[in-house]
Amino acid sequence: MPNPEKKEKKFEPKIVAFFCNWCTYTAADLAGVSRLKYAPNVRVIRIMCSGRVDPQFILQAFASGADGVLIGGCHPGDCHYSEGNYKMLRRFRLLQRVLKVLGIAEERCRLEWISASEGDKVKTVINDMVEKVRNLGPLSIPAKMSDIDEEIKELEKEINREEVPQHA
Amino acid sequence: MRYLYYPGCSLKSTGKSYEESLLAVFKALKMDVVEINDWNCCGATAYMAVDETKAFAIAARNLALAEEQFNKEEEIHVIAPCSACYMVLLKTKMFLEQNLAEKGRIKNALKESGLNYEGKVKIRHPLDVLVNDIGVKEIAKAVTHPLKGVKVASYYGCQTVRPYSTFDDQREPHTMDDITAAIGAESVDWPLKTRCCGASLTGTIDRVGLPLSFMILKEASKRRADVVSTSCPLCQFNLECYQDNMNKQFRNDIHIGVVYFSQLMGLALGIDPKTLGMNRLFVPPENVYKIMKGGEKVYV
Amino acid sequence: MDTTIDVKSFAPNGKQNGYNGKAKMINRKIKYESELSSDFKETIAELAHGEKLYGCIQCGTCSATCPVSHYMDYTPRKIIQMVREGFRDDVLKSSTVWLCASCYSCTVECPKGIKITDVMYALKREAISAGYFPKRFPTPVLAENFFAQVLNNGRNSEGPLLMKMYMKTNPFNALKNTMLAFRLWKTGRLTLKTEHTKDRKSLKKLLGSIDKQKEALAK
Amino acid sequence: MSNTNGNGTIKGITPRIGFYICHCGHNIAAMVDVEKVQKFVASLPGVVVSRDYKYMCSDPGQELVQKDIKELKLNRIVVASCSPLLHEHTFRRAVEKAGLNPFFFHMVNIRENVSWVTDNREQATAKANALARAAIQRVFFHKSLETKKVPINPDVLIVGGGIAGIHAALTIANAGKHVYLVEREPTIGGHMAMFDKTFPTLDCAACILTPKMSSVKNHPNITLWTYSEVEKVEGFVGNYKVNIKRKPRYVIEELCVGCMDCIDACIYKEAKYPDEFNQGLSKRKPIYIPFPQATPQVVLFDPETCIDFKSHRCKKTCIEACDRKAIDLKQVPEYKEINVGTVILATGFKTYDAEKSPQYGYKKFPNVFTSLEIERIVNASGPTNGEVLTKEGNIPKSVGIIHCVGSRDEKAHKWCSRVCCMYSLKLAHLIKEHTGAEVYNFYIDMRTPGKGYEEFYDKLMNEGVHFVRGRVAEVTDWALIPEEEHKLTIRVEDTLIGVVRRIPVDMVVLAVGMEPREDAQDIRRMFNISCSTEGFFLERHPKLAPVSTFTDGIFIAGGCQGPRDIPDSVAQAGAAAAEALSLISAGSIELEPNTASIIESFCSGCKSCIPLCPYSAISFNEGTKKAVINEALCKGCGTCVAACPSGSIIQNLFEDEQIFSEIDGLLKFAGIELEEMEVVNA
Repeated sequence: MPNPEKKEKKFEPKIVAFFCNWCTYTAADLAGVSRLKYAPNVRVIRIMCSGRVDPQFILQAFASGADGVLIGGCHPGDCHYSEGNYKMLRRFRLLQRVLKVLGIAEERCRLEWISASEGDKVKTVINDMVEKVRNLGPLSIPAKMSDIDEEIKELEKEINREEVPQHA
Repeated sequence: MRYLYYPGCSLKSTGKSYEESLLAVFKALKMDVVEINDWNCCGATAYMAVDETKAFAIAARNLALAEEQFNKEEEIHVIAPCSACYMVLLKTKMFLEQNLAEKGRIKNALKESGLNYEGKVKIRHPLDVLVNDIGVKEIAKAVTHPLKGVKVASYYGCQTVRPYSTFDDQREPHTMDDITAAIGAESVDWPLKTRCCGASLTGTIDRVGLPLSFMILKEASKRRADVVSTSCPLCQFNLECYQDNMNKQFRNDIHIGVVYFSQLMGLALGIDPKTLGMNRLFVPPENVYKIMKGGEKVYV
Repeated sequence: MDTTIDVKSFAPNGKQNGYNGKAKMINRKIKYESELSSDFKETIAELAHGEKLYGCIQCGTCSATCPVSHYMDYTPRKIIQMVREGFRDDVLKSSTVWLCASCYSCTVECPKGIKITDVMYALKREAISAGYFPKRFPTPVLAENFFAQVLNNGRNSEGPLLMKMYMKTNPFNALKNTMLAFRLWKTGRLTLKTEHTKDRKSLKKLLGSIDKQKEALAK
Repeated sequence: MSNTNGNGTIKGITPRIGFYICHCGHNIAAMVDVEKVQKFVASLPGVVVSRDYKYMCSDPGQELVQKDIKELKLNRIVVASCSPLLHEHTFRRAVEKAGLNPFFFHMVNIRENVSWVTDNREQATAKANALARAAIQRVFFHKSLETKKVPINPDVLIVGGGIAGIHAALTIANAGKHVYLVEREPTIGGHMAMFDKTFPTLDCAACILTPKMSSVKNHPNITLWTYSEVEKVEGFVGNYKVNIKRKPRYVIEELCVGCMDCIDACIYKEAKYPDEFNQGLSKRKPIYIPFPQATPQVVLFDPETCIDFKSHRCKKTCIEACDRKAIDLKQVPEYKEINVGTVILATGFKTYDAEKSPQYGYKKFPNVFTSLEIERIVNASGPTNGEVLTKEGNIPKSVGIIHCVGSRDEKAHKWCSRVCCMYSLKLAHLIKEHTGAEVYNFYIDMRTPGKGYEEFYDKLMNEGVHFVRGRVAEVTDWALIPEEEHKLTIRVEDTLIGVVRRIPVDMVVLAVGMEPREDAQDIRRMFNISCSTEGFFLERHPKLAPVSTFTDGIFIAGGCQGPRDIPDSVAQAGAAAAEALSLISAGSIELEPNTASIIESFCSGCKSCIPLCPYSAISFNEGTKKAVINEALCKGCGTCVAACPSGSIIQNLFEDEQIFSEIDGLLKFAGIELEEMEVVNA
């Protein structure tokens, strides 16, 4: 039951963010304490280390309707767990190739190093990403998936129809 | 490397000897330098005071002309010897990089007049090119008449090193002193290297401008400089041509040569003084000539 | 806002305990909030491309480093504070903006990164468009004439330009400098001929297009 | 991929969720429509009760939760309030008190992440709804967990032997715990030992510091290692393993009694190398003791300048002079390995390099000094025996003190260094006392907040010191009038008058600010803590945890955390010592049970997780051909979990299912998008 009035509004992208507990989540807290205002489109999931971000999380977020995914970790060399952020970076590079194949624009998935003291960077990164994703428009994978589902159903029906006479 | 050359209005009139000496030096150092076709005024400081967009537009036209002329080059190096032109062109380039809306407007306007601007131009000051591209070693090698014993007060003025240029220190510049050393002369250590000469005020409100020029010359002669070396046509004009007015107004007897650094370079490279425009000077640098001939210098 | 009271009116014979009535005046200075323009600081910040001027700590480095601040009626530091607080008329009428020689010392030295020279340019433009500049003050006249010359010819011709400026501001000055002009002419450094670019149409088009775009933007 | 079914039962568990949203006074309620969120959550499956309350963290707020747990038999609790970094522990404890395992609790951050950063009430409420929904969905998958306790090694490492390190060391040692105090320089004392007097009381710095220095040296509970550096740190709170390098002094510390006979005997009869302690204003020999009260009282060699190290052809008169045979020119670095439970970093600060502000002419004009140089010059045991003289040897008639050199300047440091106004006043007083000169203070703003500080300023004004409000543009030898000849002229706008002044002086003092040490970043990495943007060590909370860091068991004190004066450094050092002692007294610390473990039946034995673990917590069991995680070593980063191709590693508190359901909840719930849900509920 979508509200027709709401559809006319400017497209508001939904962005899921994974912030590491020690640097970026703390920076986001600092942004809050400093009352920096930024776009409300990003919803944060706290994890202990950016190394915990499984590529599946990112794919799942897109599949569930996210228009963008942001990962925030400590700067290289600053990881609370020595090098979880490097591991994430390696995985991220691979994932970007996969996303390209899937037709998901590079700007929709972003990895940023934000240290605990960089509250203002949280603001600029989020605002910048929201703006870029807004320009890209909705990704709406769930809708596309259901379209594909419909198509598959139609195809199945057709196949069944064609197959019926043979069995008859 | 090929260079384009943007003379600006002053180098065609009051600063004629700057152009003459600079081109002679470039030639002596075997540099490939071509003047920009049909360039227009950079807008200087006055234009900025009236209409900013137009000021940037006319300056940008020169950048576009440079790109048109050197369309095959990846990076186009434009030498702008006049401090004001150098600063204005640099400012324009930086401003257009930072303000995309304004850049769009100016690009549109350029398109209407049949030009295009991509941003491939690099604005270079001759001091920058000579010290960083050619190198003081090469310059020293080319010297045939080292100016041994000549004490030079390097006067950079304001806009050569401020506020956008990065080729030299903004507070303690040294490129001109490097060249002074390369041609065998001696630099005077003095605190007024970048102090304002009064710029257009010397001509417009002489009550304010003239003392500024006077203080600079007085300090230079107090520190026993034989000659003041400049890199700006307006500085050279203010410091040299108003010496009579200064002496009258401040009841003094200042008499010190104010030349372009390129003129000193030219003398050291053995270029004939007339080619360097030395004949156009109001106050010939007598001490330099005397020392070059092996005579004793005289301080007035 | 400033009311000047002649001291003489207090003293029967024009003198008061060694007070020379002619030389000393009592000036009344007060500013009412209603006289100020609250949006002036935003206007100037926009024109000068920077809100950094809001962060001025009034340290006076600009004034101390300025080669001409001792001639200004308000030092550059005061100008920044006056802009921030909306003293529009006083700022635009001041001699300060016209004395700025654009040497950029203040911009380089400012500990808060305020582009003071650009603020001065913004104030010059604002003063010209508000018609506030002193009529016989040479700097704005030079600026306007320079502007017109480049608009018409593409290049600036120093000789004719200076002549025009002197004629408009102080014809006596032109006479004073005749000797200088003669020597420049003799050494080949001055022509009274007007310089211009070959392709004057292209420049006209360029500037015309800017005007058009600006009009469109205003709409 | 939704994990709920219609009636909210998952895998046979029926969650009974309690949801509580906090107003936090106006902090949240002003931007988030808390009532709307409360009603929205009430409609979600599994939610038994949904309430909003003014202050959830208050006692009545916590009691509300506890009452509901008991009466409504809740088995999951979600609180939407501030950051979990602030109050997660508070609520977990409350939940535990009510008899529920604390890990059935989850916290939603709608203050730092929503109300404080959003300026549109409608959007803020929608964001809060989404975050709350994600949490509700997440807690379905929460499990009962046990916390792990680790014992705390009672020994403490203190890095840095300035006043902060000294005070912290004495506090802990007096409490009966053992302290290792490691100092890089050959002596403890730090910057304070260089000062002449302290403001505002004008106590002699050495008189109040040296007794503390010798107490450190003689304390049975303190192991003092000077001329030593920390090289490596491993481990975690309660049990850090630290490697320390003791640089060779070429003098056996235990044998040397500090008689200095060797120094007299050195074949260099004249001292000719710049003395570090006196800022290079005096000279020392290749064998030296930094200053008379240096602690320990042990001489050392400077191999850079000693002839024997350069040519091996010295007569070694020093060795002959030492009757205790303490000199050993073949000494090599000594390496120590210690185990400590907690660490206090008091590594101090550095003064701004005045050469970076060339307009003030430091190093260009001989009579321009830094404040630290003047501290030595006015000191009776300093290079001039306390006589304030210009380089020409004259008593200055006028002295200018320039404030804020390197501070409040975008080209140098943006921050105010906090101490310069006060020490400039102190130096003004001392210079005036020593010379009778006219003293000018050039300041931007006078900052004297502290006990007795404003009174000191008042005293100085009455002493006749000049105060000119204006930042100096330039110190120059450019004389415009005869009075300025052979002097340094200061050009400044007297901003209170609005006039530019030129003031000729004989001597200029630059009040240099405080900045982080060059190697602060290396130290930070070694101890796994953070730095603020300026480069000072970052505290856990600027107000509530000013000496703690984000790494448990590591505390900070003194100038390494930011510019501060002596009383503040001492107070911080005491606080850091108390924090360390409180951990030691507790004997053990509870760790988050967020460790990883392997589901053996799923593990394929691919070994890809093993090299990923930075703590070597994963090993391979050759018998079962499966990986094994040692939970005692695991720190809970989850990197191995994300990398396991067979999905056989789970991380407590961050299980895949929990995060998947959280992602899902952020975007949709049971396949329905938020906007649509709101319409349904309306």
